[in-house]
Amino acid sequence: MVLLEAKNVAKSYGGLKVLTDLNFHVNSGEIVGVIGPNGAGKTTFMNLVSCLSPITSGTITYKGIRLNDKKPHEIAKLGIARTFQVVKPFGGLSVLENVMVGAFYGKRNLKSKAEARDAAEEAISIVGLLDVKDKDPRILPLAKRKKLEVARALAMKPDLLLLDEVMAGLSMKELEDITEEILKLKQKGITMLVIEHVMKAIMKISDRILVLHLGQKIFEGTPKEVVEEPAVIQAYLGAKFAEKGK
Amino acid sequence: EEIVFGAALSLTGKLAKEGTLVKNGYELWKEAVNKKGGIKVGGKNYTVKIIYYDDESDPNRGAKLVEKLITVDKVKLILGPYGSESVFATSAITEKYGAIMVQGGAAADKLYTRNFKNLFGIYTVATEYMDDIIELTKGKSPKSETVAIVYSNDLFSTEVAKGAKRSAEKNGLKVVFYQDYPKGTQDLSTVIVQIKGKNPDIILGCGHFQDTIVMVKQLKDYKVNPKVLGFSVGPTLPDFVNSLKGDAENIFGSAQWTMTLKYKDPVFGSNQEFVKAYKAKYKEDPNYHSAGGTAAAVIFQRAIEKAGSIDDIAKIRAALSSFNEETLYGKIKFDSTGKVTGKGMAVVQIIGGTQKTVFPDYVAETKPIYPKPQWK
Amino acid sequence: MKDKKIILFFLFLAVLIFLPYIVSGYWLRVLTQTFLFASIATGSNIIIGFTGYPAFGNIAFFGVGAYVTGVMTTTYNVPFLVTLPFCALSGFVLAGILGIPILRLKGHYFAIATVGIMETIKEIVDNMVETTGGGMGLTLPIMVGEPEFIYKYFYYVMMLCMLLSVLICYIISRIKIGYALRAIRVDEDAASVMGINTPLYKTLAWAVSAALVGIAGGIYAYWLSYIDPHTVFGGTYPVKMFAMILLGGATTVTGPLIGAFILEIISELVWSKFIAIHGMVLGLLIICIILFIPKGIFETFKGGFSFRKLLNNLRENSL
Amino acid sequence: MVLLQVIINGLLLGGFYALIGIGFSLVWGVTNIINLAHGAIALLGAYLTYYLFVSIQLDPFLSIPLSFVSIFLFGYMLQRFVMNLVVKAQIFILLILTFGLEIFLVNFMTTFFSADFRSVTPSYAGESLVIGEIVIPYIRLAVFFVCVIFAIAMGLFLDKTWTGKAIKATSLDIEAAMMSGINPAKIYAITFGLGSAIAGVSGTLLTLTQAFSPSIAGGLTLRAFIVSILGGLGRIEGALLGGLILGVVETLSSYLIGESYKNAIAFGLMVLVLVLKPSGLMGRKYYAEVKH
Amino acid sequence: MALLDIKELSTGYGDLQILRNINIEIEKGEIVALLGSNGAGKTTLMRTIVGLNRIWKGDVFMDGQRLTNASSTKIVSSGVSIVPEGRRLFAGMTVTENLEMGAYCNRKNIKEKIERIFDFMPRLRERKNHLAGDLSGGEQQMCAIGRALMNEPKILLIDEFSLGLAPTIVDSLVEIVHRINQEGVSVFIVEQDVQLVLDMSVRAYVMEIGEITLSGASKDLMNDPKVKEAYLGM
Ligand SMILES: Nc1ncnc2c1ncn2[C@@H]1O[C@H](COP(=O)(O)OP(=O)(O)OP(=O)(O)O)[C@@H](O)[C@H]1O
Ligand SMILES: Nc1ncnc2c1ncn2[C@@H]1O[C@H](COP(=O)(O)OP(=O)(O)OP(=O)(O)O)[C@@H](O)[C@H]1O
Ligand SMILES: [Mg+2]
Ligand SMILES: [Mg+2]
Repeated sequence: MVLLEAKNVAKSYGGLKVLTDLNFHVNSGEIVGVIGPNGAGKTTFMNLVSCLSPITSGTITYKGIRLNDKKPHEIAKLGIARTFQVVKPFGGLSVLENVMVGAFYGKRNLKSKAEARDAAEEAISIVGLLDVKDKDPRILPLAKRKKLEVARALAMKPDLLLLDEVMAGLSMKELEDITEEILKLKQKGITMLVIEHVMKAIMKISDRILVLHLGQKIFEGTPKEVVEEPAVIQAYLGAKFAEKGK
Repeated sequence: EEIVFGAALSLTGKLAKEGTLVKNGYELWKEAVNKKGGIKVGGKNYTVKIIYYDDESDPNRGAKLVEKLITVDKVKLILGPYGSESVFATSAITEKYGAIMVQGGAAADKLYTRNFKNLFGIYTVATEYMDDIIELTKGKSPKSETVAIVYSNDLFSTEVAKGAKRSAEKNGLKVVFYQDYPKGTQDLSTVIVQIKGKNPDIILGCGHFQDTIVMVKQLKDYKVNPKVLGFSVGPTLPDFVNSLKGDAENIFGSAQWTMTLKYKDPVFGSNQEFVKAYKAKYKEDPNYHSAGGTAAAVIFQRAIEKAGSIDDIAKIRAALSSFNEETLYGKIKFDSTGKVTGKGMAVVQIIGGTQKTVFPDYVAETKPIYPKPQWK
Repeated sequence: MKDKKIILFFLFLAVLIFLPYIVSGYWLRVLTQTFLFASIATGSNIIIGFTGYPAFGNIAFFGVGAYVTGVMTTTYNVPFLVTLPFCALSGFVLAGILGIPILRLKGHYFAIATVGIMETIKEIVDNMVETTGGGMGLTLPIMVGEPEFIYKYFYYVMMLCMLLSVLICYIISRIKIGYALRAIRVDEDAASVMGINTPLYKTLAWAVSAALVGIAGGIYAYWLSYIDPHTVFGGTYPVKMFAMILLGGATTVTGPLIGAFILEIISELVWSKFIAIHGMVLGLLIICIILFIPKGIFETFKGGFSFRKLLNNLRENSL
Repeated sequence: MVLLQVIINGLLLGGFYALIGIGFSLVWGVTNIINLAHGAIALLGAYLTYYLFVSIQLDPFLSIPLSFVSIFLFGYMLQRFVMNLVVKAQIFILLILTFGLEIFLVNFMTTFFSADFRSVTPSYAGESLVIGEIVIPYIRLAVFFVCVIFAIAMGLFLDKTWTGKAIKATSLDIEAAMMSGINPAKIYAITFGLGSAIAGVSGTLLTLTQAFSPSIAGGLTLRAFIVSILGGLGRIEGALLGGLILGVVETLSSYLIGESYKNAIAFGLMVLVLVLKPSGLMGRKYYAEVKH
Repeated sequence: MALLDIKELSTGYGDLQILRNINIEIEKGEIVALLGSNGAGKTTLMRTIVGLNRIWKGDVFMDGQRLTNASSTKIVSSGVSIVPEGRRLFAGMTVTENLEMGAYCNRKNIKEKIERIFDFMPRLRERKNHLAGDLSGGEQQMCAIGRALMNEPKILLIDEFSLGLAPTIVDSLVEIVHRINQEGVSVFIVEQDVQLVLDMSVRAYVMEIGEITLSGASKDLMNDPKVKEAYLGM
C-alpha cells in the first residue's frame, strides 16, 4: 500500500530551483533511503513533507490526504514525525521532558503527565539515553542529541518516520546499535524515510534507495542496484567507493 | 516647638525643573518665617519644618508619598506639588485622610470640579490663562481680527486652549486655526505651514517650554509674522531668552506672577522684598513657580495663624475659605471649590532681552510693543 | 525540597494577610504597589518567560484595563468589582486578535511590536477625548469609607489579583500546555513538527497574560482614582516589569513575584535615603544586579549564597 | 504646494531621525543590544555642544568632530569596561543593563547640567532658502546633509573595511568570529563607540532645532527604535530609509489627519511594517536573531 | 620542539571538569587523528586549543611560543585554524565574504586564495554569492573548511571532518587535506569514520572520558584489538 506519494513536486527559493519534478512513493512498512550529493535537495524534500516550507508546485499525499496546505502540527497529528539534520533540542527542558513533549502532542496526544512520562521513558530507552534523561540536552555531545531527536519523534507514535542524517557523527559501534533499532522499529510497522550519507548503514537498512542530484531523481532501486549504477557512482559514490564496494 | 509641613515634589524626572523651583519657594518662606521666630499660634511660636519627598514626576509615586507623609510622618499640612497630574493624584489622598493642601503649582480647572473640601489653589486656572493677552490687543491698531491657537494635548494645555478660544470669541476675534499636537513634540512644521496659510493676526501657543522653543524656531524658519505671538509657558522663564537669543524679542507670555508686581506681603513685606530675598539666597531671579510656592506657604501660614490651631483641619479650612488678604501673588480669595478668584494674570513681553510686565496697566512697567515687528 | 518551598510560600502568604493590622498606611500602599507589580510581572511572565516572547509592551493591557474600569465606573456607573471581568476580557480579546499577526515576530522584533501597540493604543486613548477624556485624564469616583478600610480593601484586592496570577502560572506550568509553551520558547519549528499548534498556544498564552495584566490595570485605576494615558501606558513600567522578571528568574512561577518584592522594597529604601541622587543610585543598582546575578536570584543562589558565584557569573558572561 | 512643502519638511526631519536611528541600529544589529541609553548618550553630545557654544561661541556644526570623538571614546570605554562584562548573558539582560545606564545618565545630567531646557540659536538661525512658495530652512537642510553623509559613510565603512566586516561577522556568530581571529571585545567596543558617537552627533544637531533637557532622552530612544525597525537591521542604508519614511509619514499624517495623531500613525506604521515584513524594509536575513 | 605541543592540559565548563592532563604533540607536516567515542571531550579539546575555553591547568605551545590562555586573535595569528563542530559560518554573509573573514589575520593574496579554494570545491563557486545560512549542510561544511584554509595555517584543526558529506565530497576533501599537508601544513583531525581517518593519518590519539588512553602510529592502531573492537566494529 502506498503511504506517501510525491507527484511532480518542485520547490524553489526565489529563483533558485532546489527540487524539480520529483515523483516517487513510499509503501507502508518500507524503509526508503534517500541519498545524493550535498545540496541535492534531500532536506528540502523532508521540509516539504512536514510542511515547514510551502511546496512550489506538485502534490504530496499521505494516506491519500493532500498535504500541500497543511500546517506542521496537523502533519504531526496525521502520524508523521521527523528529526532535524541540525538538531533542535529544547534547551532548558531535560531530556525526559523533551521527549514528553513528543508524547503529549504528536499523534498520541496524551493528556496526563504520568502517561506521557511512561511513553517518554520507553522512547528514551529505545535510543539508549536513560543515563542522561535528567540532563539538559544542550550540554550533551552531538551524537546523544541526535538520539534525542529520534526519541522525541518516536514518542509521538508515528506511522511514518522521517530521519535526516541521524547517523552522521556516530561511532562504528553506535552505528550498529542504531541500525539494529531502526530495523526493530520497522518490525513494529513504522515506515521510514531515511536521509543519510553513511553508506554502510543505509545499504543495510533500506528496502529501496532514492538518489537525488541537483533536485532531480537520478535513480531509484534496491541498494544493490544503486551501488552498481554508473550515474550514481559518478554523481555521488565516487570511483573509490565503487571499487571498495566490489 | 515645631510645626511640620509635608511636600512630595518632582525633584527628578520631566518636571524636575519646576518641582525644584517650587521647593526653593517653600525653603525661602521657611527661612524667612523661622528667622522671625516661626509661626505664632495661640501665643506660642512654632518653628517650621518641611519634610520633602521626590515623586520623580510620577503622580502615582506622589500619591504614595503623600500617604507616607500623612500616615508615617503624621503630617496633615500638605504643601502642593507642581503639575496638575500630581495635584490630582495627591489631593485625592489628602482629601481621603482629611488632611489639607494648599498648592501653588497647578492650574487645571478640573481640579476643582471634584467637590473636594480640603484643596486650595492659588494659580489662576488654566481656562483664564490667555484672557489677558487677548485683552491687551483690544483697541490697538492695526486691529487684530484673526487668531490661531495650537496646544499640546495634555490636561493643562488643553484647558488653556479652550479658555483662549472662548475668550477670543467673546472678544469678537475669529479663531481660524485650532489644533492640538502630541505632548513634547519635536517638530511642528506641518502645523506652522498650515498656520501660514491662514495668516492669522494672533498666534497663541498653549504648551510647554520644549514645544514653545520648537514653535518659535519654526515660525521664524517659515517666516510667519503675526502681530501678536503669545505663549502660556515659556516667555516668563529666563531660559527662554537664553535659548532663543534675539528671536525671543517681542514675544508675549502670560504670567501668574512677575517680579515687578507691586503687592504687599504679610511675611516679606512686599513682593519686591521677596524678590530681593530670593535673589540673595539663590543667586538668580525668582519666577512664578518659586513665587507660587512661597505664596502658597504664606497663605497657609496666615490661615493657620487665623485659625489659631496647628492641627484642627476644620478650623484651618474655614480660615482658608474666608481668606481675603493681599500677598506677593496678588489679592487672594477662594471660591467654594477652593480655587482662587479674581487674581488675574500678568502679561509679559520680551523687550531688549528681558521680560517686562506690560499688562494690566496698573502693574505694567512699560507699554507693550504692538504689532510685533517682523523676524530679523 | 518542593514541600519546603510550598510551606515557605504559605508562610509568606500568612504574613501578608496579617500585615495590614501591623504596618502603617504608607507601607500598605508600598505593598499594594508591590502586589501590583508582582501581578503585572507574574502575568506577563506567561508570555515572556514561559513562551519566550518578550512582550515588552504588555503594559498596554494594563492601560486598557485601567480605562475599561475608568470608563465603566464613570460613564456607566458600574460597580468597581463588576468591571474587573471586563478588564480581563478586554485584555484577552485584544491580545487574542493582535496575537495572530504579531506573534509571527520573534525576539526583539516582537518586543518592539508590542511597544508599538502600546504606544498606538495610548495615542488612540489620548485622542478619544469624548470617552476617555484624552490627555486630560479621567477622574474615577472615589470609594466611600474610612481611609483605613479603603487601604486594606485595595491591599487585599490587589493581593488576590497577584495570587490569581501566581495560581494561573502555577497551573499552566504543571499541565500539558506548559510543556508546549516551553517547547515553543526554544524552537518553534521543532515544536510544530511535534504536533504543537504553535500559533494557537502562543496566542492563548498572550491572551491569558493580557487578561491578568488587564485586571491589575482595573484595580489600579480605581485605587488611584485618576488615570491619564501617559501614566498607564508605558512610562517606566515596562522596564521595571522586565527587570523584576529577570531578577527573579523568567522560567519560574514565583520568580517574577520575588523580583517585584526585591526591586520595589529596595528602591523604596533607596528613595527615602538618597533624595538627591537616588536616580543615579538606582541606575547603578540595576547595573550591578545585571552584572552579578544575570540569571536571576533563583538560578544563581540555588545552592546557597557565595561570592565566588557572583564572580563566576561575571567571568562567564564577559568577553 | 502646501503638500510639497509638507513633504520637504518631512524629508528634512527624516534626516535627523535617520541619524538618531543609525547608531542605534548599528549597535542593535551587531551586539544585539537594544541600547535604551541611546537617547541619553545623544544628549551628552547635545550638552557638549551647548557648553562649547555658550563658553567659546563654537558653532554647533564645528563641534560635530569634537562630539564624535569624545562620545566615541565614552561609548568605547563603556562597552569595553561595563557592557563586555555581560555580553554573553541573555540578550534581555543587556536591555535592562542599558536601562540602568539610562537612569544613571539622565540623573547624572540632571544633577550636573540641571533639568532646564536648553537650545542653541546661532546668528544665522531662521535663515531660509525660499523657492517660490517653498521655504527650506538652511539649518535643517544642513542637518539633513550631515545626516545623509554620516549614513553613507557608515554604510561604506561596514561593507568595505575589515573592521566593518568584522563587525558584521561578530554580530552573526561571536565564537566563529573569534575562531577567525577577531577580537570581539574590541569589535563590540568599536561598534558601541561608533553607535554612541553618531548618537552624539545627532545630539549636537538637535541643539539647533529643538530645546532639550535630560528628560527627553526616552523620547529620542523611541524614535531610534522606530527608525531601526522601519529600515531593518544589518544594513545602515535601512536606517536612512527608515528615518526619511518616518519623517515624511509624520508630517504627512499630521497634515492630512491631524497633528495629534502623528505618533499613533508612526507607531501603527511600525507595527504594520513588522507584521508585513518582519525584517524591516531593508533588513538582511540572519541579523539580530535571538540566539538561545 | 613539536609544532603544537599540549602539556598536561585540563579544562572544563563551569565547575565540571572535562579534560584531564592531556598531552599531545603534533610535528610539522603531520596528519594526526583524534579518536574517541561520543562525549569524550574531543570538541572541548579543539575549542580549548583555539582559545574558546579557558585552560585550567597545563600549557599549549605553538612553534615554541606559549599560548596558554592567549586571546584567540593571537592563537589564530600564530597559524592555527579550525573547522569547528557545527560549521559556525556567518549565516548572513555570502560564501565569498565568509572566506574573506577566514583571512582576517592573514590578508595577503585574498583573491588567489579564494580562487584556489573554489578550485578545490567547485560547488562553492556555484554558490559564492549565496548567503552561507542558506546552504545545505554539506555545502556549509565545505565553506567552513575553505574559511579555515584562508588563514594559510600551519596547523589545521578539523572537528567532525566528514560529518554529513557525500562520499564523493569526502574523497575530494581527503585529497585536499593531503595536498595542503604536502605543502607542510599539519592537520589534527577528529572523525568518527575511524577507518577513513586512520588511513589518512600517520599517528593517532584515542581519547576516553577526557583522557588520552592510547596513542601511536595509525597503522599499529588499526591492528590494535581494543581499537578494532571499540571503533572499527570488528
Ligand atoms: N532557505 C533557503 N534559501 C535559499 N536556498 C536554500 C534554502 N534552503 C536550502 N537552500 C538551497 O537548496 C539546496 C538544497 O538544500 P538541502 O538542504 O535540501 O540539501 P541536502 O540535499 O539536504 O544536502 P545535505 O546533504 O548537504 O544536507 C542547497 O543548495 C541550498 O543552498
Ligand atoms: N557547555 C557545556 N557545559 C557543560 N558541559 C558540556 C558543555 N559542552 C560539552 N559538555 C560536556 O563535555 C563533555 C565532552 O563534550 P565534547 O563535545 O567535547 O565531546 P566530543 O568528544 O566532541 O563528542 P562528539 O563526538 O559527540 O562530538 C560531554 O560530556 C558534554 O556533555
Ligand atoms: Mg540535508
Ligand atoms: Mg564533538
